Amino acid sequence: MSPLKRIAYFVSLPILLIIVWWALSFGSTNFFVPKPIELAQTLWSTWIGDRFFDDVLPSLGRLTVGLFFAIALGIVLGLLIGSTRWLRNLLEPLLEFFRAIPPPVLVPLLMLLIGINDGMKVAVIISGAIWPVLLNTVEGVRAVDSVLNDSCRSYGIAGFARIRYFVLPAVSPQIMAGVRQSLSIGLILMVISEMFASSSGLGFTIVQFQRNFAIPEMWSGIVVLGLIGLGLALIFQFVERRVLHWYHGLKEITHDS
Amino acid sequence: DTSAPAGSDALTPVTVGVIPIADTAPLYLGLDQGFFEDEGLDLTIETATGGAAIVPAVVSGDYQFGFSNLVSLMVANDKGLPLKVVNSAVASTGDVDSDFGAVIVKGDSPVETLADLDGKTVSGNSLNNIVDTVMRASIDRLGGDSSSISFVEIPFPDASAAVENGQVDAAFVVEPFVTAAIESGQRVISYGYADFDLNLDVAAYFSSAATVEGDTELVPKFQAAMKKSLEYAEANPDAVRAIIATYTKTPPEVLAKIVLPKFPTEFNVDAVTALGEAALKYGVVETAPDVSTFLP
Amino acid sequence: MRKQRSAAAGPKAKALGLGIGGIILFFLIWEAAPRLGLVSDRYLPPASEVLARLGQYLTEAAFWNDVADTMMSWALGLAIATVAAIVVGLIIGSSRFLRRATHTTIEFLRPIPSVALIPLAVLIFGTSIESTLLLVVYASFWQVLLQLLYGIADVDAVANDTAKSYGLGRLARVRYVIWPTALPYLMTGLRLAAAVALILAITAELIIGTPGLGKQIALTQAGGAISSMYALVLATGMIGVLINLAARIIEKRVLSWHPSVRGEVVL
Amino acid sequence: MLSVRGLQKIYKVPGGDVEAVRDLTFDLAEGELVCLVGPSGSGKTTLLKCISGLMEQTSGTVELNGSKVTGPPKSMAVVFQEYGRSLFPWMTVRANVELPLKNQKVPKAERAALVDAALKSVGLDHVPKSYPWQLSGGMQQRVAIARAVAYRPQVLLMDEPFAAVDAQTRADLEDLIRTIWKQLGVTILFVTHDIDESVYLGERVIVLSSSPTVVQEDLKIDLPAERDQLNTRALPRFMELRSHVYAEIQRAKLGPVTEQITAQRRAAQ
Amino acid sequence: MLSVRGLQKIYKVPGGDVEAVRDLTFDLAEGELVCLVGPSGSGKTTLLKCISGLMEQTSGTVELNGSKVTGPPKSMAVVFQEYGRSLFPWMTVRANVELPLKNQKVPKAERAALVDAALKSVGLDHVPKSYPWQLSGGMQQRVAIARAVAYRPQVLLMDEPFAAVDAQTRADLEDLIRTIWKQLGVTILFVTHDIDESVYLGERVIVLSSSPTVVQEDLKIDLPAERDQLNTRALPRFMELRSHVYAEIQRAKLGPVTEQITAQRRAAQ
Ligand SMILES: Nc1ncnc2c1ncn2[C@@H]1O[C@H](COP(=O)(O)OP(=O)(O)OP(=O)(O)O)[C@@H](O)[C@H]1O
Ligand SMILES: Nc1ncnc2c1ncn2[C@@H]1O[C@H](COP(=O)(O)OP(=O)(O)OP(=O)(O)O)[C@@H](O)[C@H]1O
Ligand SMILES: O=[N+]([O-])[O-]
Ligand SMILES: [Mg+2]
Ligand SMILES: [Mg+2]
Repeated sequence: MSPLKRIAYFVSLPILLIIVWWALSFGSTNFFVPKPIELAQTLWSTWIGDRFFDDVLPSLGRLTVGLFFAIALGIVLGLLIGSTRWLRNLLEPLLEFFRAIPPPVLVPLLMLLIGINDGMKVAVIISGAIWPVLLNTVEGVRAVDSVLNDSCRSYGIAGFARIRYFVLPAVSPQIMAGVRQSLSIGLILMVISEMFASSSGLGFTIVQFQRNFAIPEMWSGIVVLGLIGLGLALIFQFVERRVLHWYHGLKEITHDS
Repeated sequence: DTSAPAGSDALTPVTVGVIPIADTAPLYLGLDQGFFEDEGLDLTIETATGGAAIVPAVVSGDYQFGFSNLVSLMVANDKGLPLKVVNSAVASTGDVDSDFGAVIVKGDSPVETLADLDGKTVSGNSLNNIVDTVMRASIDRLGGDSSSISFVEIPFPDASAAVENGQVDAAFVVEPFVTAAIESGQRVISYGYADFDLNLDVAAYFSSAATVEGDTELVPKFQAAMKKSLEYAEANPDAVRAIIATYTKTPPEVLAKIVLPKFPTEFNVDAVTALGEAALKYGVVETAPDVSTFLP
Repeated sequence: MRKQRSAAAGPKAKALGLGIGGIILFFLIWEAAPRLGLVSDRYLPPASEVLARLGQYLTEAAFWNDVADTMMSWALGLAIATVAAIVVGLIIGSSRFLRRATHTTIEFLRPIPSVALIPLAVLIFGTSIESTLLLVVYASFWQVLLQLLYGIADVDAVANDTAKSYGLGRLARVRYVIWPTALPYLMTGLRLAAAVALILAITAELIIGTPGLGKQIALTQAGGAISSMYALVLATGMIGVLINLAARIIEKRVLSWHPSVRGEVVL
Repeated sequence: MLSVRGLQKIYKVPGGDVEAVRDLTFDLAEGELVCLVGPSGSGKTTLLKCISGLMEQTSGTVELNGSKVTGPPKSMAVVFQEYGRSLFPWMTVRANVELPLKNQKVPKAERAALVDAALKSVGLDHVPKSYPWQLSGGMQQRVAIARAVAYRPQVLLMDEPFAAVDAQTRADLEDLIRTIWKQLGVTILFVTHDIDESVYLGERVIVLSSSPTVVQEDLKIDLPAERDQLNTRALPRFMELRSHVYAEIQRAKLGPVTEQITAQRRAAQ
Repeated sequence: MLSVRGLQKIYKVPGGDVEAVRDLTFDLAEGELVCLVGPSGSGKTTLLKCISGLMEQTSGTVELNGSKVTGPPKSMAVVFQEYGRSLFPWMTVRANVELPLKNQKVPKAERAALVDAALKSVGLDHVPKSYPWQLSGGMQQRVAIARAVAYRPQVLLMDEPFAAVDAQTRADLEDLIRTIWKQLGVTILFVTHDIDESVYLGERVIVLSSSPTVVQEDLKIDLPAERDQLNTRALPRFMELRSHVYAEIQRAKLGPVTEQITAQRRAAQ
């Protein structure tokens, strides 16, 4: 696909939606409803400059660390739990228990146990972003192809080699689905982690704007979140195409988006 | 409610969004005592944890009135949000040795006064708001340097634990956490609101410009009922404690000991002016409110 | 037949036993932590105290009303999100054009935290259940949608060709080929979304103040009733466990043919 | 009825193109039964996919009843070489066979009769409630055949449909195909690696060269229309024909192999 | 070396049990090449899975070199009937063949030589960088064979390994197997549906009955050790033997069919 077409696909719908939004908000005087032009100006004036280095970058740093551990832990635990039935039976109710606890009550507990520091915020990110990877990995491991599994066993491919050459690649399509979910959930939890015991960060700033009725600024913060999400998705897509190229060939998926 | 008697259909339905804390006890008492009904108002009280839900609900007209701290209302006024302060709500006790809001430190902390906090970490429930504004003002008044302090946000319920674990050096908390902190061996170094002004209006009831203009009868009725409610509450602390027990989950043994705030019927204009100036000084607002138009 | 059934009940009972064992282990650690002074029991009461408080709650009608309110928002929100995500997912997923055209927008919208939408929700819907629903639906919609899109991409090329060659149209292929293939992914999406929906239902109640467990949690937090707060959190977690149990039962039924389920029965 | 003209298919793969089929031209008359043989990897499956409209050719045309094939035509059934993957694991054997009929809105009773007959004809009337993954390889393949048979197509494309069944079953299935062909007048293109089978079954045998593929030979099978496993295979003409096809395949395989390798090496660079 | 005693396998499925194999007893001496034939669904794959320790039998024992098989023994390679699913789609052809050797820590240079030789011997030296899903069915099957060959196992189990390749390739591969067998002294159990193939390849042919399965016949193939495609197949003794096996299979298929159906019906109730 030509680069031009690619760009067209990339921006068409967003532009269309912005126009619709602009038309709808044209006569609105509602304080809470943002307007595209105002928002664009605010976006620039609010986030370019000191705030980028003081709030956005540290948040992104924590997000990166949190996502890394969430994904790594999710995969490792997922492989263990997915391939060991007794472990799954032992841990599943417990994990499901923690999965259902809302971050606003989990955060004070983590604060108590970990303290008020970046570690706590990273833990909050992990506590939410791990689940899609973990669940997808567990389900993927449970569903590996039986003939492939037999091939491995009959050639004595066991232990780490089995994970490395068979299980991990076999589950990678599902892991990727989980990772993609984790990226945006991690971002959401980055915001939530900064709503407590914080004094800086992207999430903290957005909440400050919200509380202080700086509504266009608040929306601009949300746009920044969206843009970060988009950036993560692009990086992800790049990685996914390389990791899953065999899968896309096998499934006859043509990618050119 | 829906099963109201035939005669009550003359009542105007009115919803007030509040935070379920001791500060809003007069409203509950007024409902209980029929003060609102007397004014022709069919009062419904809705609760939320903060402004995130109450302010939009008032702006959209879903609620006619809301409860908020004064600095938040100053910020809203500063940002041009069409909110109107309609009634006083709660104020400090007038006693620097006993108030409903306090700065606490660990029992064995070397910190004795606000001035000792320089360079330390202090928490408040919400930054760039009333709590840190009054603390900064008092610290600087006492010769400390508030700009050397790093403030962090910790909700009131979690602040005492943070102090105990050494995660912060001091924390601003309100009742019932003041009593709980003292009981657990922590110390109060300042009753923050009273330290700022003996009779500081901390919060207020507000409405939206659209509601105020839409029904000119409504606000006076609400104000009349509120006046009776606040007076009743001020005169009957036992009734206040009793009613608090009905809408909060504070354990009864704690509730018996907490310090109740004052429930004034009029704003202390000087204190509000000073608060506005402090908010300006510490960058919370860009212009201090014009108290003559800001207050009702 | 009878023999078979009791043989099947063996591992099931064992699984249940292990699961309960895991939970008991957790409670023991929780009990020990404050008792050994690792954390102060004023901030984290021992498990026994919280369990006792929960036991008390279980006898109160008001508690069950709150549970019912929360579960109502949860079920409605999850149902709306799931149906919407399935419809949107099947439409987008089976068209390359739509997949490409919506990619940017979806990736932009997904990381927007539901909690940031609370003022907007209240502005539009007031503090009624619709506000809670909006948040629940917004958060859980993406989980189902994304899983479904990946599930649709998993359709076997030969199976799809087979369906095409026998004249199965787009709709028939969705029903007979795409849907069953995507179902395992969808089930995972549903399990993810079910927890997120519960979290958002409770968070929305907590912040907006609509009745339910979340509001009670907020009240106990604000009132310093720490054991009650943890008892409610415990209740939330247990609801999560029950939801997962239900999801697993559904999964056993609808995915009996799938290697993940059949692999567990055979051998 | 079916006309393939100058068909070419190049697979685009990262690292170079693979020309699977270079130039194929042949016709099938209505109601003909033609067998297609050719070396492994010569593009038989590729050709079938193009004919059935499942894959777009790089150049050339496929016409069915005078109109170009652009998508899978109705009234065509395909038995895929990858029989295992072509059965739906979430459906029972019966449901797999029934699905295309259901989709065609064939009335329930008629459907049931067709499915029963088809399953019986492939010797699988005892496992309708099993799932494909509970069956042996040969049984799975027979389910795929039953599905095609029950569908009563006008055109039937079969890609090595008997590869996984035993000799006796294979003979039975061969006779089944001839019977269906005669009774229903269906046009059949049958890919096989079994030379005897191609001669026994077909009215014509098309031999493909190895990749890049062209038609190497189009052989008329002048055996009597009534065939049976014992007598037909013993006919001297049968022997002649099979030897001829065998020689052709050997030629196909040996001939352009070097050309093929150099071509693919070129493509890979 | 390999001894199967009273082997029984019952598949437990919801809705009843399927007795795939009832009672199998036979032995393979070290370095023997035995072919296994039997009707579709008679349990050949099931048997191979039990021998290779991939599946637990319901009763009976499998012993390899005097010790019970409980898991997949080292030095045994299996070529699966479902060749398509037995290759790793995320690895190139070369990586697929190389993996078991890599896992055995065979030095790199030796590994490369083994892989090259194996790929060449199955005629796939031109596609090492392709992925399995870019190959035709027959090519995939040959990759699976190459993987087993490169592994140099002591025991080789092959489940219809030539089902998807053309006649000429098949003949070549048959000779390849005999060569390897003779050169390396490997013990081979070879499942096939091609009767000629079983006779041409094997030193013995074991014929299974249809399900529930027993050994119906264990036939010694008294053909000369040196075999070649043209002459051996023309021997009168070859003809005799193939007719014999054919008759046995026919008997196997016709014989207990009714019994089988009633048994499965019973099980299904
Ligand atoms: N998806 C693909 N990508 C790249 N090359 C492919 C693809 N599919 C097939 N080929 C190549 O096209 C050629 C023809 O393949 P095809 O499957 O049509 O052969 P075939 O005649 O059916 O062989 P067989 O008898 O072994 O089934 C082969 O060289 C194969 O490698
Ligand atoms: N997973 C399973 N569950 C239930 N039944 C099974 C399962 N696998 C095989 N069977 C049954 O066991 C019997 C033997 O199957 P098996 O695959 O061993 O046959 P086979 O001899 O290899 O046949 P083919 O020559 O067709 O490959 C069949 O009746 C089959 O239906
Ligand atoms: O969407 N969330 O706020 O979790
Ligand atoms: Mg093919
Ligand atoms: Mg088999």
